[in-house]
Amino acid sequence: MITINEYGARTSAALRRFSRSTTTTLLCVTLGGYLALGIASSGEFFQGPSVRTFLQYLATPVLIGLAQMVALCVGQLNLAVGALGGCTACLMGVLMADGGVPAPIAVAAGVLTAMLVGLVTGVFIVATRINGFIVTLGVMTILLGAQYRLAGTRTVDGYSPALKELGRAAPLNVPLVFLTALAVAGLLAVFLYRATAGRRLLAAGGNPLAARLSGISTDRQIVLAHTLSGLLVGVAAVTATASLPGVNRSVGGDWLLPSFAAPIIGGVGLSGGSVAVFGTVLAAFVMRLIDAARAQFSLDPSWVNFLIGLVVLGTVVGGRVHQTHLEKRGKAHGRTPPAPAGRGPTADATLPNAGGGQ
Amino acid sequence: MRTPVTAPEHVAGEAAGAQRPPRRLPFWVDQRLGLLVLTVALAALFGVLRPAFLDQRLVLFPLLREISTLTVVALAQLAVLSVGHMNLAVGRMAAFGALFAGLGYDRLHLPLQLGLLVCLFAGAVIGGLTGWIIARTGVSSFVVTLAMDFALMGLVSLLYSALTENAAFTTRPSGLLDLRSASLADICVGRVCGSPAVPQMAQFTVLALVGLGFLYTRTRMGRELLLTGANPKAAELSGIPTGRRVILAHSLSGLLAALAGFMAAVSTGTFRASIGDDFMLPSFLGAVLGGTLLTGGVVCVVGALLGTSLVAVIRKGLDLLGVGLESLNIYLGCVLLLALSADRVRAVVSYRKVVRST
Amino acid sequence: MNDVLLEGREIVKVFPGVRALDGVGLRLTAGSVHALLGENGAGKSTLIKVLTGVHAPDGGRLTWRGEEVRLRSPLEATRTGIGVVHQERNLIPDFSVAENITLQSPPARRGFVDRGAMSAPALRCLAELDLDLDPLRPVRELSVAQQQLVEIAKALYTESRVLLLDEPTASLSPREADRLFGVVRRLTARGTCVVFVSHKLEEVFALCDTVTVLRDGRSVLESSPLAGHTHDDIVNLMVGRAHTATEMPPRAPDRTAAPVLALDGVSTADGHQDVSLEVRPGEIVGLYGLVGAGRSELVKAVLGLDRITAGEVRMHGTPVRIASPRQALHDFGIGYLTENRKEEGVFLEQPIHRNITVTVWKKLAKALGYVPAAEERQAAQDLVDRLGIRISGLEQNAGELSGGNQQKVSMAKWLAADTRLLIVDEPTVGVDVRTKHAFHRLLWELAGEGLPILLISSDLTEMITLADRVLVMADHRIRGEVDNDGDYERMSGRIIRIIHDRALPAVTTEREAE
Amino acid sequence: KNSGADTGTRAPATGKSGTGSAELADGSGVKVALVPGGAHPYFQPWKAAGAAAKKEYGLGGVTFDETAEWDQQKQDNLLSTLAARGYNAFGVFGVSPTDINTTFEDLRSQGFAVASLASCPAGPTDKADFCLSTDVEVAAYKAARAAIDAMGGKGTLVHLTGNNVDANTQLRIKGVAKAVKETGGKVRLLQTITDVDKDLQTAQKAVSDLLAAKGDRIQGIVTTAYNPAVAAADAVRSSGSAAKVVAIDDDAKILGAIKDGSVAATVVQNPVGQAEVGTWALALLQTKQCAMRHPGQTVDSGSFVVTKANAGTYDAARKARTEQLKKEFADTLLVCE
Ligand SMILES: Nc1ncnc2c1ncn2[C@@H]1O[C@H](COP(=O)(O)OP(=O)(O)OP(=O)(O)O)[C@@H](O)[C@H]1O
Ligand SMILES: Nc1ncnc2c1ncn2[C@@H]1O[C@H](COP(=O)(O)OP(=O)(O)OP(=O)(O)O)[C@@H](O)[C@H]1O
Ligand SMILES: [Mg+2]
Ligand SMILES: [Mg+2]
Repeated sequence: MITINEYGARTSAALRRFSRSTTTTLLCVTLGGYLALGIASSGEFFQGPSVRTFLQYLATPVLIGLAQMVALCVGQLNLAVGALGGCTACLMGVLMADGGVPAPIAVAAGVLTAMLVGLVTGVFIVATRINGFIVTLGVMTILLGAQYRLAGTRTVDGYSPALKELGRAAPLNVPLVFLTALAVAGLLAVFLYRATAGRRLLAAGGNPLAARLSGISTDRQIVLAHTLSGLLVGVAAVTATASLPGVNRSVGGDWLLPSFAAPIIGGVGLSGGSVAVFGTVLAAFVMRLIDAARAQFSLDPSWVNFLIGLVVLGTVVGGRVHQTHLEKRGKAHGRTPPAPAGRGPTADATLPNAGGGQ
Repeated sequence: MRTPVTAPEHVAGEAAGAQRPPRRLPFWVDQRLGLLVLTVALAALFGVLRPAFLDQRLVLFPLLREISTLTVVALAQLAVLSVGHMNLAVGRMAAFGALFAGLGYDRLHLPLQLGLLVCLFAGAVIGGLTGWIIARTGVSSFVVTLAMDFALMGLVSLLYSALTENAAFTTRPSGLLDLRSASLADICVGRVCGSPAVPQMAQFTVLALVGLGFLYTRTRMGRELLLTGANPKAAELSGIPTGRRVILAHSLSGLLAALAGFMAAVSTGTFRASIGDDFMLPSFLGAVLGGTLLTGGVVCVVGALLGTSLVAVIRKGLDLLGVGLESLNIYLGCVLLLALSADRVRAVVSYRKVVRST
Repeated sequence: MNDVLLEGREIVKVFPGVRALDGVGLRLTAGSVHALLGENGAGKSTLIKVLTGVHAPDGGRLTWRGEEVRLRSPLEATRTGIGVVHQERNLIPDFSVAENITLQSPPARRGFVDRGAMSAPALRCLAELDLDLDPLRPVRELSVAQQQLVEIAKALYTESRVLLLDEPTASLSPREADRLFGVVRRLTARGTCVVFVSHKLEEVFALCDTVTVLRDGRSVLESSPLAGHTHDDIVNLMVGRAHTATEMPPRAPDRTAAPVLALDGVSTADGHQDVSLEVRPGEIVGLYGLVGAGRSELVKAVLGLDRITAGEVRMHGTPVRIASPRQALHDFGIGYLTENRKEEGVFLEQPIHRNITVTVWKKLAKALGYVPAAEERQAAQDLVDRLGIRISGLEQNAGELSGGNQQKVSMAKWLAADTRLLIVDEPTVGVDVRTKHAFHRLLWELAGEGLPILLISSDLTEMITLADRVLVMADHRIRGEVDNDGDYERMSGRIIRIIHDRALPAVTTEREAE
Repeated sequence: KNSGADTGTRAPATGKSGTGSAELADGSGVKVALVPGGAHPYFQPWKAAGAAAKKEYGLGGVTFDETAEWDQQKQDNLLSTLAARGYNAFGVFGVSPTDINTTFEDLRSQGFAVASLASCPAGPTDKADFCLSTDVEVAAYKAARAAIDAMGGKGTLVHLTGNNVDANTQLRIKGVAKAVKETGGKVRLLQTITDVDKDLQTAQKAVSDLLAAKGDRIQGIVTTAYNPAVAAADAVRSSGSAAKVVAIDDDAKILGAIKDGSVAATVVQNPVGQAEVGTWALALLQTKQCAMRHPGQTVDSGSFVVTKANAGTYDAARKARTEQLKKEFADTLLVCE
C-alpha cells in the first residue's frame, strides 16, 4: 500500500518535524559549543585527557536526568533524586569500608536499596493519594537523615580499589562510567519507545483517564515509574561511588536542580506523557560544556552564573523571534498550522492544498 | 437579560425546589481544617512533652517569626502556581530585592519604610520581567525561571562583591532592630498589651495573606489568574488577557519574594547575598501542603500559612526534644508523612460519609 | 435470536450530592441495536461507565449471559467482551493513531510492541469507518471529528459482544455518521449488541430496535421495542411530560442593512482562499461543510488566533485587524462559542459560576477589581435557570457535569457577555432535544432582537431550522450559498450538490496524499 | 569513629592550672551549648571536648547541636530553643559572620554568656564575650606559604575555596593574596575558584576540569575548604600532575593523604582547644565568677602547618597551645573576683 512516493513524503515530514525539535537545537548547541571550546583551547580540548575528563563527569548528570525524566513521564516529580543517590552512595561506601562487604555485593545491595526506596515511595503515593511532590519531599528529608547517620561528617574512602579502578578506567579515553550511562540511556530508550510496559507508562502519563479506560492501571504505572527512577538513581550512585575519591554526606547535594534541568531543557514536559531520552542526554552535555568553559576561561563563578542566565534567556527570546519568523515564512506557503492553538508541528500532507492526488 | 426564554420550568423548579443536599462538602472534609488540627495537635503534644514549647519569648516568638517569613515565601510561589507556572528563582528574587534595600540604607541612608518600598519595587520589576519573557516566548516557566535564577545568582554576588567588603550591607536604618525583636507586647491599648509571642514582623505576613486572599477570592484579577492557570486556551478564548495575567502573577511573585527577603534580612540583621538560598523547597512545600495545585487554577492562601506552620512546628518540637542531626531529618520526614497519611484517612472517611448520606 | 448478553437490575450510583443512577434496569440482547435515551444529566454516561467497570455501582446486579458478574476495572469489562466509546474523547495525544487504536492489547512480541503489526489492524478498523488516516500520525494533530472516529475505531479493534457508543455522532457530520451506521449494522448482523446513545432522534429511529429511557437516574422505559413508540412518545418519556417544540415566530432580517461583519477575499495562513462573507444585524448566517472543511479555522483566524494573509475583515464597514479573542470581545463585542468544549470551552476544574461569569467580571467589577460574590452568583444562577442546566450547586466543578450540561455552561458564558456579534460553532453538540429547542429558540430570539449570528454546524437539521442563508464551505473555500427555504429535502439536496460538485475530488486527494 | 576524633584524646585535667582565682568554683548551674554552623568534620572534636569539659569541671550540662544546617535564621531559632531548654552559656560558630553579632546581642541581653568559637563576627566589633578562633586570614596565609614553599618558591598557584559571598571566604582570599604578593612576582595566582565546597562531586569536577585545561601550568593548589581539599588530593594523584596540594584540617582522609604524599601539607586549626577553653571560660563568665577584661576580645586559637615531617607530632604542639590559651585567659583576659 505504501508507495515510494508516500514513503518519501512521510520521511520528509518526519525529518522536518525533527529539524524543528528541541533535540536538533541541542545537538547544534552541543556541537557548536564543543567546537568553539576546542578552538579556544587551541585543540587541547580535543585531546585524550580533556575528552576523558569531559566525559567522566557526564555520567551522573545523564543518569539523574533520566531518573527524573522517568518520573516526569507519568506526571510525577521525584525530589528525592539527590538524597537517594547520596544515601545509596554512602550505604555502599560504608558497607564496603566498614562492613567489609565485597564490592559486587555492596553495589548490588545499593542498587536494590535505591530501587526499593523508589518502590516504597511509589506505593505510598498510590496508597495514600498524597501529592507525589510532598511524598518525595518527605522521603528526601528522611534519606538526608539516613545519609548523615551512615556517613556522619567523615569521608568514607577505604573501599574497594577495584571499584575505584573501574570508575576511573577509560579505554580509548572514553570513561567506563560514561559508557554505563550511555548504555542505560539506550536501554531506557528501548524500554520507553518499544517495550509494552514502557508504552503503558507513557500512556498513563499522556492521558491518565484514557489509559485507565483502556485497561491500564495508572497506579501501577506510578509505582513502576518511581521504582525505575530509584533504579536509575541507584546506578548513578554506583558511578559516583566508583569515580569519587570517597563518599560523604555532601554527595548528591547538588543533584536536584540538574536532574530537572536536563530533561526539561531536553524537551520533556512537566505534565507527563512525553519523554526525550536523547534530548536529556544532550542537555546534560550542554550543561557540562558550561563547566568546561568555566575551567578553560578561568571564569569567576558569579560571572559564569550571570552569563549562563543571560545567554539562556537571550536564546529563549531569540529562538522565539526566529521561530515567529520561520512561521511567517512557512505560513506564506500555506504550510505550517497555527501555533497558538497549541498544536505540534503537523505534517503538511494533511492540508488540503498539499498537492498531487493519485 | 435580554430575552425571556421559555425556561424549561420544571428543571428550574426542581433545582430550586427539591431540597437536594448542598453540593459543597461539609466543612470538616476540608483539607485546611485537617492541617490546622494536625498543627495544633502536634503543638499540644510537644507542649506536653516539653512545657518549654509554650515559652512565649524563647520558643513561640522565633517560631512565629520563622513562620512569618516562610509563609511569605510560600505565597510568592503560590502566586505563580495559580497560573500553572513555577518560580525557581524565588530565593534569588528575595536576594535581589534585599540587595536594593541594603543598598538604599547603606548608600542613600533611606528610612526603613522607603527601603522596603524600593525592595518591593525591585522584586516586582524582576518578577515582571520574568513573566514578560515567559508570556512572550511561551517557553516553560521552569526553564525561564531557572535561567533567571542563575542570572540573578551571579548578578547579586557580583554586586555584593563590588559594593561591599564582606558581601553584606551592615548599615541598619533606625527601626530595623526594633522591628526584628518587637512583638505585640510592645503595642498597648490602654493597659492591655499584646502577646509577646507574636512578632511585629507578622504584620507583613498578615498583610500579604489578606491581600492575596482578597485578590484570589474577591477580585476579577484573581479569578482571571486562576482561570488562566486552569486552562490557558479556554481562558484566552473567553477574553482573558492571559499574557498580562502571567506577567502579573510573576511580578506578584517577585514582589512577595522580595518582601520575604526583606523579612529574612531583618530577622537576621543584615542584607547579604546568601539571603534566600534556602527558599525554594519551603516555598513549594508550604504552598502544596496547603492545597495549592502544581497544575494551576487552584490556590489556597491560608493553606500556605498552615502548611508552613505544620513543618515549622514539627521542626521546632524536634529541636526542643533535643533530637540531634543524625535523627532530626529522619523524624521530620516520618512525622510529616505519617501526619499527612492520618489526615488522608480522615478525609476519605468523611468523604465516604457524605456519599452515604446522599 | 434472543439471547440476553448483559443485564443490569436496580443499578444505583451515587456521587456526593447526586444520585446519578437510582435503580436502573437494562437488558441487552445479541444482534440488536439498543437506544439509551434521556435528557442531559439523566445518567446515560454514568450507566455506561458502570457497565464498563469505570465506576463501581453502589447497588444493583449485573449479569453476563445469565451469570452474575462484577466488573472491577475497564480491563475486566473488555475481557468480558464489552467495548465502549465514551462520550468524551479519550486518546493519548502523543501516540500515533495506530497505537491509540491498539492501546488495549497492542500487538507485541516478547514484551516489545510490534509497530509493523500495529498498522494493519489499525488500518482495518479505520477502513471499516471508511476513514483514510495515516496510522503513524500523532492523534494530537487530528481534528475533533477525526479524533472521534479514531475513538470509534479503537472500540472496533477489541472485537466485543456488546459495544456501547455514547453519543458517537455528536461531532460528526451526516456523511461520517452514515458510515458509522453501516458499521453498526454489520456488527449486529454478526450478533453483536450495540448500545447507542444520541440526542438526534432521527438517527435513533433509523437505527435502533429497542430502547431504554432514563429520567433523573431512573429507567422510565426499560428495554422495550422501539417500533411501538412514536417520536413524541419518547420525547415525552424523557422529559416527563408532554413536550412539543413550539413554533418560532417568523423573523425577517433586513437584507439591505449594512453588514456588521464582512470578510472580503480573506486568505489565511491555514490555507483558506478568497473567503468572502457578510453577516447583517438580525441575521443568522449558517456556515455548513463536511468535517475538516475549515470552518472553525476560518473563524479562529478572524479572531486573531491565526494569521490572515490576504483580504480584509470589516466590522461595521471599517477594516479591522483583530489581534486576540480578548480584543474581539472587549473592543468589537464578538463572542465565540468553541466547538471543542473540553479543551477550549469549559474550565473543568473550576466551579460553574466562574465558568459562566468569566466574560462579565469586567462589567461586574467595582473599585479595586472587587467582584461582588452575590451579583456574580445571581448572574450565573439566572443563566443556569434560563438554560435549565442541571447542577447540584453553583460551586460544583464543571468537570462533574454531564456532557450536555457542560455544553450549556460553555454557551451560557456567551449569553452572559451581551455580545454584539455571536459566532457559535456546533452549539448543540450533545445537547438533549428539549434543550436544543430552547437553544434554537434562544438564538432565534436573539437574532430577532437584531443580534447578528454566525452559525457553524454539522447538523443539517439545525442549519435548516435556524439559518437565513447557508454558506457552503469545502476545502477551505466558500463553494456556494443557499437561501434557506425551510424544506429539508430540497435544502439538503442543494447543499450536498454544491459540496460534491467541487469539493469531493479535493477532499479525497487530501486523504490520499498521505 | 569520626575523623579527627583521634586527635581529641585530651590532656589530663591540668585545666585547673589557671591562677587560683580563675578556678571554677561551682559549675553545676552552667549548661553550655556548643553550636556549630552545621555539620562539618571540623566541629566533630567539639563533641568529645565538650563532654570531657563537662565531666572535668562538673558543669550542669554540655550539648553539641549541629542542626543549624548552615542557615542563619535556623541557627538563631536553634539558639533560642536551646535557651528555652535551659542552656545558659553558648559557644557559637556563626553561620553568617555579618549577622551573628545581632544574635550575640540577643543572647547577651538575656544574661547568657556567649563565645564566638572558630570564627569571629565580621567587622571591627564583636558582641560576644570573646571570640576564640583561628585567625582565618592568617591560616589561609600560612596555607599559601606552605604551598609556595612546597612549590619551591615560584610557579603558578590556584586557590580553591567555598562560598564566595561569605565574609570568611573573603578573608581567606585576602590571606592567600597576601602570601602570593610577598613572593614579589615569583608566584602567580592563576585563579581563585570559589563555590566548590557544596559537595564532593562539584569539587572533584572543578578540580579535574582545571587540571585538564591548565594542568601543565599549575605548580601548586591551596585549598581552604574541606571538599575541594579531598578532591584536589585525589585528582592530583590520579592525574599524575606535579602540582603540590595544601589542604585544610586534619580529618582521617586528609591525614592519610599527607602520609601517602599526595598532599604536601595541611593547615590544621585547634577545634579541641576552642571547645575546651571556650567551655571553661564560658562557665567562668556565666557563674559571674569572672568577667572579660575587654569584652569582645579576639583570641587566636592557633593554626599549624602539618607536613609529612611533623604529622606525628603536631598534636603535641596543639595541646601545648591549648594549655597556653588557658593560661592566657586566666592571667590576662579574665578578671576574676
Ligand atoms: N464524577 C462525577 N462527580 C459528581 N457528579 C457526577 C459525576 N459524573 C456525573 N455526575 C452527575 O451525574 C449525573 C448524570 O450524569 P451523566 O453524565 O450520566 O448524564 P448523561 O445522561 O450522560 O447526560 P448527557 O446527555 O449530557 O451526556 C449528572 O447530574 C452529573 O452531574
Ligand atoms: N488539532 C489540529 N492539529 C492539526 N490540524 C488540525 C487540527 N484540528 C484541525 N486541523 C485541520 O484543520 C482543518 C480544518 O479543521 P476542522 O476539522 O476543525 O474544520 P471544520 O470545518 O470546523 O470541521 P468541523 O466540522 O470539525 O468543525 C482540517 O484539515 C484538519 O485536519
Ligand atoms: Mg453523557
Ligand atoms: Mg469545526
